[in-house]
This record gives sequence, structure tokens and C-alpha cells, in this order.
Amino acid sequence: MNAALALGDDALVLAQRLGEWAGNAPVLEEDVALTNIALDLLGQARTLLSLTGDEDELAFRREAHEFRNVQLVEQPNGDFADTIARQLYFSVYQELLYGALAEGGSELAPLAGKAVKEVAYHRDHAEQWTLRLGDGTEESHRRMQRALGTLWRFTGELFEPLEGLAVELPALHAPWRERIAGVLGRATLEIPEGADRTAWSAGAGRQGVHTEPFGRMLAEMQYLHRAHPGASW
Amino acid sequence: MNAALALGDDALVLAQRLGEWAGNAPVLEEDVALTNIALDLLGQARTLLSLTGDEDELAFRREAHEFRNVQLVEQPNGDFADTIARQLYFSVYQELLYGALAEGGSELAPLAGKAVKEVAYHRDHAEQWTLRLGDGTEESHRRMQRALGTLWRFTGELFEPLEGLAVELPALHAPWRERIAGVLGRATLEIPEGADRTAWSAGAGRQGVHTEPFGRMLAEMQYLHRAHPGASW
Amino acid sequence: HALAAAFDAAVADEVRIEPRDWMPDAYRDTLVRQMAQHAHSEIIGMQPEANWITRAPSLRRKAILMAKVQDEAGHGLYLYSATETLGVSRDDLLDKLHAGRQRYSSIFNYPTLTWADVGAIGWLVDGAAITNQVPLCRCSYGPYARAMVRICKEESFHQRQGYELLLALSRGTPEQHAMAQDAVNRWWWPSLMMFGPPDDESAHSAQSMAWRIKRHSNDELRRRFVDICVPQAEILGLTLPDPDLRWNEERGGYDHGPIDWAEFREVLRGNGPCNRERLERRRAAHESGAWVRQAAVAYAAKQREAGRAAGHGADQEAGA
Amino acid sequence: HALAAAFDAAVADEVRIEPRDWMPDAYRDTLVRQMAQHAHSEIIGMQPEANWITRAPSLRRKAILMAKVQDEAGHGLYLYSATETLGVSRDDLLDKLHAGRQRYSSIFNYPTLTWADVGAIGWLVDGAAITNQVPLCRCSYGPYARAMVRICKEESFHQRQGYELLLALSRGTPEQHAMAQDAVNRWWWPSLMMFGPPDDESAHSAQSMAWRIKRHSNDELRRRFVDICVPQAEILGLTLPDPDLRWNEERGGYDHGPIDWAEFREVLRGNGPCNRERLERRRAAHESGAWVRQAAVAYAAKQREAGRAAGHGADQEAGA
Repeated sequence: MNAALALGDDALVLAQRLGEWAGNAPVLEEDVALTNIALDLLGQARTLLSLTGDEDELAFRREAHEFRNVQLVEQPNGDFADTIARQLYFSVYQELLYGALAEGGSELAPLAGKAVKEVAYHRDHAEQWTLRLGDGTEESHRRMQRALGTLWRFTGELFEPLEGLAVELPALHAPWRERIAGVLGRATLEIPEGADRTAWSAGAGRQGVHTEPFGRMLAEMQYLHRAHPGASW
Repeated sequence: MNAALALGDDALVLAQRLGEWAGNAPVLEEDVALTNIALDLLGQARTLLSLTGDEDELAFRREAHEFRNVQLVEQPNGDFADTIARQLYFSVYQELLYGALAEGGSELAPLAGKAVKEVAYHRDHAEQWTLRLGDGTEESHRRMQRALGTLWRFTGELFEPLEGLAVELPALHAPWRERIAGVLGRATLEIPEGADRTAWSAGAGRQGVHTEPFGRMLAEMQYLHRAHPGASW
Repeated sequence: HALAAAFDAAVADEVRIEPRDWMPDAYRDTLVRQMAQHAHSEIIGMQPEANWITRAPSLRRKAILMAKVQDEAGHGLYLYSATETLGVSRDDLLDKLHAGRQRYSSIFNYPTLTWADVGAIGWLVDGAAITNQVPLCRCSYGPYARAMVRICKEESFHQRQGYELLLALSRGTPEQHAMAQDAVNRWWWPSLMMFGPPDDESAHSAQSMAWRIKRHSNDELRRRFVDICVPQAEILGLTLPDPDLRWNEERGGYDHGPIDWAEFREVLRGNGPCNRERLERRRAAHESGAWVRQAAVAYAAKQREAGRAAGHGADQEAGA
Repeated sequence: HALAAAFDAAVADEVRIEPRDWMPDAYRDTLVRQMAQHAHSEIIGMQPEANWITRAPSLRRKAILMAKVQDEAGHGLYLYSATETLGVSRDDLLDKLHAGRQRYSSIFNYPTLTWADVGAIGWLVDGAAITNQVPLCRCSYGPYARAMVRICKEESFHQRQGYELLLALSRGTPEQHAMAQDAVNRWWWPSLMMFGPPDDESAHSAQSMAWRIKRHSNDELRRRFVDICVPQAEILGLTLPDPDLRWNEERGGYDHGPIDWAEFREVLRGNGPCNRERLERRRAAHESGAWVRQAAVAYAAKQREAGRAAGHGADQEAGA
């Protein structure tokens, strides 16, 4: 279940990043919303990882190069605009992916069918904030445009073919781009130019190549579990 | 060798914090200087810890509550003023302590005799920057005064009696205060008012009670070592 | 005053006071102070627990902890809303918190040093909070009482989860057991202090009792809490760090040793282990989120403007 | 021109050019460009290694790594000073780096993903740097040549330490061995790219050779590096990730497979894995240190002022 592992890692890693926001959000409603999204993703991750093995073994005992998530989800939270840009890129992707998966008859269809509603909420949340930040103040517009640009080079990887997945990921690239362009247009933002991948990012996360911040994130996430080998919690 | 462990932990933890500055200092000369101080402290730590056991076992396999360092040295780097305030408080203390130890005939005298020259340089470095920041610009004055105030409550612990140490730490409190007051006076800074300890900080680090940032620091420091039990490096 | 007499009679008859009802200024002020402190405690209280979200040692525990911290944000929302019914805005309350002019519960000025602290907070801190809060579900002020009903339900869930977390540790490896015991050692006394100073030194108690905001004295609630905890600690296999703790046959309850009220006052005065960190973190989150809130306001204004313009256009068309 | 002829003759005679000597503008510009890039590489090069200081798995390795990163800061200082002899200030050079108008070595746009990368940088990246730099110790420009002598000595020390780190991993647990092999797989090709484009595409080479700034062609140095690495890799027990690597009996050296020059150009164009992070981190450190540098300048000015006032007072007394 290579595909379940990859999708599970995406959800786990993004949940971990969003969990860093708890208590630090710009308004209390966002403490609720971001944690809510993190919880949904963590739930998806647990289901997906359990299809491949023991969820805690997989989450806490693998080394960085054994994780199969895309590099996008491991990028640091940055400011709120960076987080929203990451959410927008990822949730539009996940909505398309789970929508397609739910319609198929694969082993992942039931999970996708359940998760697609959650993901629609995540996408709506990201869209609403993209509108507010893009069409809010000059500062918020500038920050959001910069964030979209910074993360753009991690978007190409989302659409690399994924072995064992019942969905043709490359086929989702065009609708994804169309939806993103639609939201950005309404938000008075420009779709970023330039490469949507770097020398190393094209499909690299799926092959276990990650970025420097990922190692630090894992160290924090796994430390306690690893410090007590064999313990139950 | 309870005392060697405590002094070794002080040096180790401060070296770890200073190591976080590498590549991030405000001027290249400070990348050199802060790393240099970190290296001196790391050297002291290795000598002191080796008196008690295996240096790597002690550094990488103990839990937070087994560390005996004062809470001052584990405080996060903050901005450059926070780091300099921490250096000032600690290096003046360490210079007095090693000076007194070097004159005695205890097991730690040879180490102290060697380290006292290093520590004099650390103190001079902290003093010079205290003068520059205190008597520099309005902003640097404000930042330095705030940093001194923030860390003040961790200074009382330095002078709690330490079992097995050939030096009466409480007797160093008055000369320490006098020297600090002297530097701050020349730097147009005020000696902080208010308590020099909190409900939990009086002697607590020496008994294994630390602060929240310490757990995160240890997680980062120990992760790799713990992730490969039994490996040699 | 006829209004005052009617208010007193209503309170005495256990009739709920609602936002539009007349109420004495002192009653309103007391409520605002207490409810604001309660709301602030929920959001400051997120910090010590959020400290462990990223390091939770299993995914199940991570999910439970995330959900708990989310509930606390939710409780903050209810309570700020309930306080707003008294005519004070959330922004005002937050400004006062950030300026240090309103308090939050002192318990959150203690650090979470190990994973077991998450359990100890659930078992002891939430346990003490519930003991304090259950009577508030019958508070004379309607919006506060109703908020407390929802909150108490969730809190008792959190309390059980904390207990279960500690139980797993206590029955785990020797290191895990020691971690649990250490956490209980550190959290026990601060939890007892959560009930406030002893009755003979408690300033506002009598008036709050008369107003049916408060229904039990500090010491009464504290004893109730101790009586609940002692048997639970036994099942947990953990010791409460009080050599003077013993059964009082006569009273039918446990007597505890003397509380260090000097520490309590120090922490209250801002000199606890984390007072500065908690407030600075809160301020930093608020300040670094300012541009986001401004963007939301600006966007909403543009939308209203656009709505009005569209409405106006439609009117014109309708008029044409 | 008599001056130009004298310069050419001096260079041809291997006489060192010193800061006060006349030199062609193009020679000066070439040196500034190359030396600035070299200085920038030292300070940007601190980042990928500093990434592991806080996580080094033993205290001995932590000390070695700290000392190495400190040396790099020191090399940056020498090289900025050497460049200043050509009339350009360090501040100007840093501004150009931060604005993206001067380069640093592309190799530092690759990430350090594991501890073994610290070893691979020492062995391969420092190894390639030394191969490039040893001839620079005889560079026609005196200050640059002298800086390189110091730097090369330290670099070869770093190179041995990196090799020894990899050796320990390669002979360690299977996980450690795999970590070392993975690092070599990722760093090998980028290291070969450090020698620059193939000779037939290298723009400045001929002129630099004539000026005795450069003494060997890119491909020549690259082959020399490969010849050194192959037997070392064998002793390490690690494989170089090039199936075409084989001994060429005729040439008496190793032939390597084709280099992915498209990747090289992409990274050079700013599209490597870490170009953005490296520059942003550098800018952030510089910007957040601005108030510190301003304070130092203000303090120094006050001290000078005070010194003048004191000196003036002394003069008056002497005159009285």
C-alpha cells in the first residue's frame, strides 16, 4: 500500500505543522479552525497508515528518508499567509484527489468518501482567507502574494504519478490550476510565475528526499517516543 | 562528583545555546566570537562530565530532570541583547567561581586554572557588548535594559550552595553584584529591581527542575543520538 | 429602590438574571471580572498543553490533546461571548489581559516539563476546575450559567482523559511511572491553591454568595476536591505529596497539610515560574496577528460596500 | 602602455601583484568578482553545516563541527579583507550578495538532510574546494594568494575530518552505513559541478589563465579530483553513484559519466533546492542584526568624541 502510505504521510505531516499553531493563531476562531483541520488530517493519517502497518511505528520510528509525503506539507508555517497559501494549494489538491478516489472502487474509496467532506471545509477555509488576505489591506495582499510565490515551486510534485493509486494524478493538474487561478483572481492575486519544481523537488518527497526543516520537525515529533523504546502510552 | 556534574551541565547547556547562533550573528566577527565561546564551554563541559562518567552517555541519554544546570543557561537566545545579558550574568559568575576554585586544592582546581583565562575572555566580550548596547543607540539601550530585566530572576540561583564544591557560592553573590553594577553603571544601564528568583527557580535547576524551553532544547540535542541506540559516531 | 429589591428577590428565588434585566453595578462588575478571568484562563491555559502537541508520544494521544486544546479555545469563545452580554467587547477584554490589568488563573503560570504534566493537568487542574465550576452551572446570571453547563460537560471528559493518561504511565515502565509521580508532586499543591485563599482571608466571598454567583466557600470546595482525589490517587498507584494527608473520622473527610500561601501570593504577584512567558507569548501571538485581523476587517468593509453598491444599483434599476 | 606592459611582464615572471601596483581594470574586476564569490561562499557555506551543530550525535563531533563552522567565518573575514585591498568594502559586498547581484558557490544550495551530509561535505565539497584552491596559493594577486595559503591548510584539515566521519559511519551500524552511502549519492555529482562548466563552454578561463589567476582548466581539475576520490571511496567502503566510472589505462586516470549540466544551470539560475532559503536566512540574520551594528557604530562615535574632548582638555592644560 505505497499509495496509502504516501497519502497518510501527507496528512500526518501537515497535521503536525498545523498543530504548531495551537495557541498562536491571530484570532481565537482560527485557533479553533486550524486545530480542527489538523484533527481531520490526523484522523485521515491514522486510517491511512493503519492500512500499511502500526500507526505509531510508522509515525515515530521511521527516519526522514522513509517518509513519502510531498515536500509542500513539510514546509514551515511561516506567517499566517504562508500557512494559508500552503492550505490553499494542498486542500484544492486533496479535494480533487479524494473526490476522484471516492468515485472509484479502490480500497481507499471509503476513506476518501468520508474525508471528502472534511477536505471541502478545509478548501473553503483556505479560500475565504485567501480572499480576505488578497483583497484586504496592502500589507496582507503583499504577504499573501509573496507566500504564494514562495511555495509555488513545491506544487509540481503533487501531480507526479503515484504508484498503486487508482487516480491519475497528472490528470488533476489542469483542474487544480484552474481552481487556484479562479480563487486568486477573485482575491486580486496573481498566479505565480516561474518553475513549479526545483532541481530536487520533482517527485522527490515521494521518493524520500525531503527538505532541511523536515528533519527538525521529525526530531521534535519523534523525540519522546524514541526516548522510551518499547513503552506504551 | 555532584559539583562537577552541575558545573559541567552549565557549560554544556550554554554551549548548546550559543551553538544556535552559528551563521546567524549580527556581524561575522560575532559568528567567530560566539562560536569560540561555545567551543571553550564545550571543552569545559567535556572535562567536567568525564570526571563523573561517559560524556556522551551523560549528554545524550539523561532526561531533563537529571540535568543539574542552573536555569539561566537554558534560557532561549532571544535577540542579541538577551544573549549578551545571559553571557554577562553567567561569565562574571563563572570568572569568580573558577578564580576561587583555581586557588583551592580541590580536584577541580587544575580545570579551573585552565578555564579561568577562557572565562576572562568571555566576560570581557560580554562587558564590551554591554557597553556598546547600553551606551549605543536608544533602541539598543532599551533592548539591553529589557533583557537584563527578563533574565534577572534567574540570577539568584547561581549562588545557592552546591554540595561537594570547594567554594562557598553564597559568598560570591556580593562581589558578583558589585561587578555587574559596575559594568551596568558604565553602560548607562540600571541594575534590575525585583526578585532575583521565582517561586520555582531558587536552586531548582540544581535539583533537576528546569523550564519549558529546556525540554525542547534537549529534544533537538539528543534526538539523533537516541535514534541510533548503541551506535558509535 | 424598587429595581434593587426586585433584583434581590429574583436572585433569592433562584430566578435567572438575563442581560436585559436591571442589575446592580457591583454585580455586573463582579461578573465581568470573574467571567473575563475565566475566559482568559481558557486561552492562556492552551499554552502549557499546546507545548506538548508536537511531541505527543502516540498519534492517539496527539489527537486527544489537540481536541482538548481546541475545546479550550472554544470555551474561550463561549465565555467571551457571555461576557459581551454585559456590554464589554472581546477586544477590550483582550487589551486588559495583555496590559496585565485582568488576571487569568495562576495555575497556568506553572510549566509543563514532561508529558506526564499533560495528564496531571487533566486529572488535577481540570478536576479542581470542575469542582469550582459545577456550582457555577446554577449561577444567578443566565448566560454565564449556560456557558458553564457546556463547559463542565467537556471538562469532565478532559479530566477522565488526563486520569487515564496518568494511569497508563503509572502502569508503564519505571521511567514512565517516575514521570507520572514527579508530575503529581509538582501539580498537587498548585491545584489546591486554585480554590483561592482560606475562607477567613477571602475578600469577595460573602457578597458573591449572596448574589448566588458563588455557592460554596473556598475551603469547602477544596476539601471536596481532596476527598475525590485521595482514592483516585490510590487507584493510580501514585502518592500525593503531603505527609499530613489523613482521614478525619469525625468530619468524614481528609485533612491536608498546610498550603504554602507565600508561594500563592508570589505567583499572583507575577513572580511565578512562567508569568512572564505566558503573557509575552499571548501578546506576541496577538501582535503578530494584527495584520491578519486588519485584513479581515478591510475585506468585510469592501464586501459591505460592494453589497450596498449592488443594492443601490438594483434599486435604481427597480426604480427605472 | 608602459604600465600595462610592466604588469604583463611581472605576471609572466610570476612576480606578485600587490594592492598599490598598477593593474588593468579588467584584472581588478575579475579578482573582485572571484574573491567576493569566494568570501560569500564561506559565509553562506556555514548554513548547511550549522544546521547540524545542535544535533551532532557526540560531544567530540559537536566540537569538531563548531570549530569548522568557526573556521569558515574566519575564512570569510580573511577573504573580505583581501577583497577590501582592491577598494571594495565588506558592506558593499554584503549588500550585493543580499541583493542577489553577486554569487556564492552553487554547492551550498543543496540541503544537509542527515548527519552523514556533514561528512560528505567535508570529504567531497571541501575536497573539491581544495583541488580548486591549491593552485590559487600561487595566484598572481598577493593578498588573495596569501589568504589562500591559510585557508587551504585549514580546509585540508576539514577534509580529513569529513572523511573520518564518513569512515566511522560506513563501518558503523547498517543504518549508519546506509546514511553515509545516501549522502555520497546526493553530494557526488554536485561536487563534480563545483569545477564549473566543461572547458569548451567556460567563458573566462583563457584570460584568467593568462593573468595567472587560474592555472588549470576546469576539466583538468575535475579529473584530478575524481582520481583522488575513487581510491578513497574504496577505502571508505562506499560506492560513487556513477556506473560509467572506470579506469582509463591510456590516460592513466578515471573517466566519469556525463554530468547533468541542465541541473547545474537550474541551480545557478536560482532554482536549486535551497537557493531561496540560503539567501533569506542570510538576509534575515543581517537585518535582525542591524540594530546591533548601529549600536556599535554609535558607541564608537561617542568614544571617539569623548577621546577628543579629553585630548582637547589635555591640550588646554598643557597650554596653560
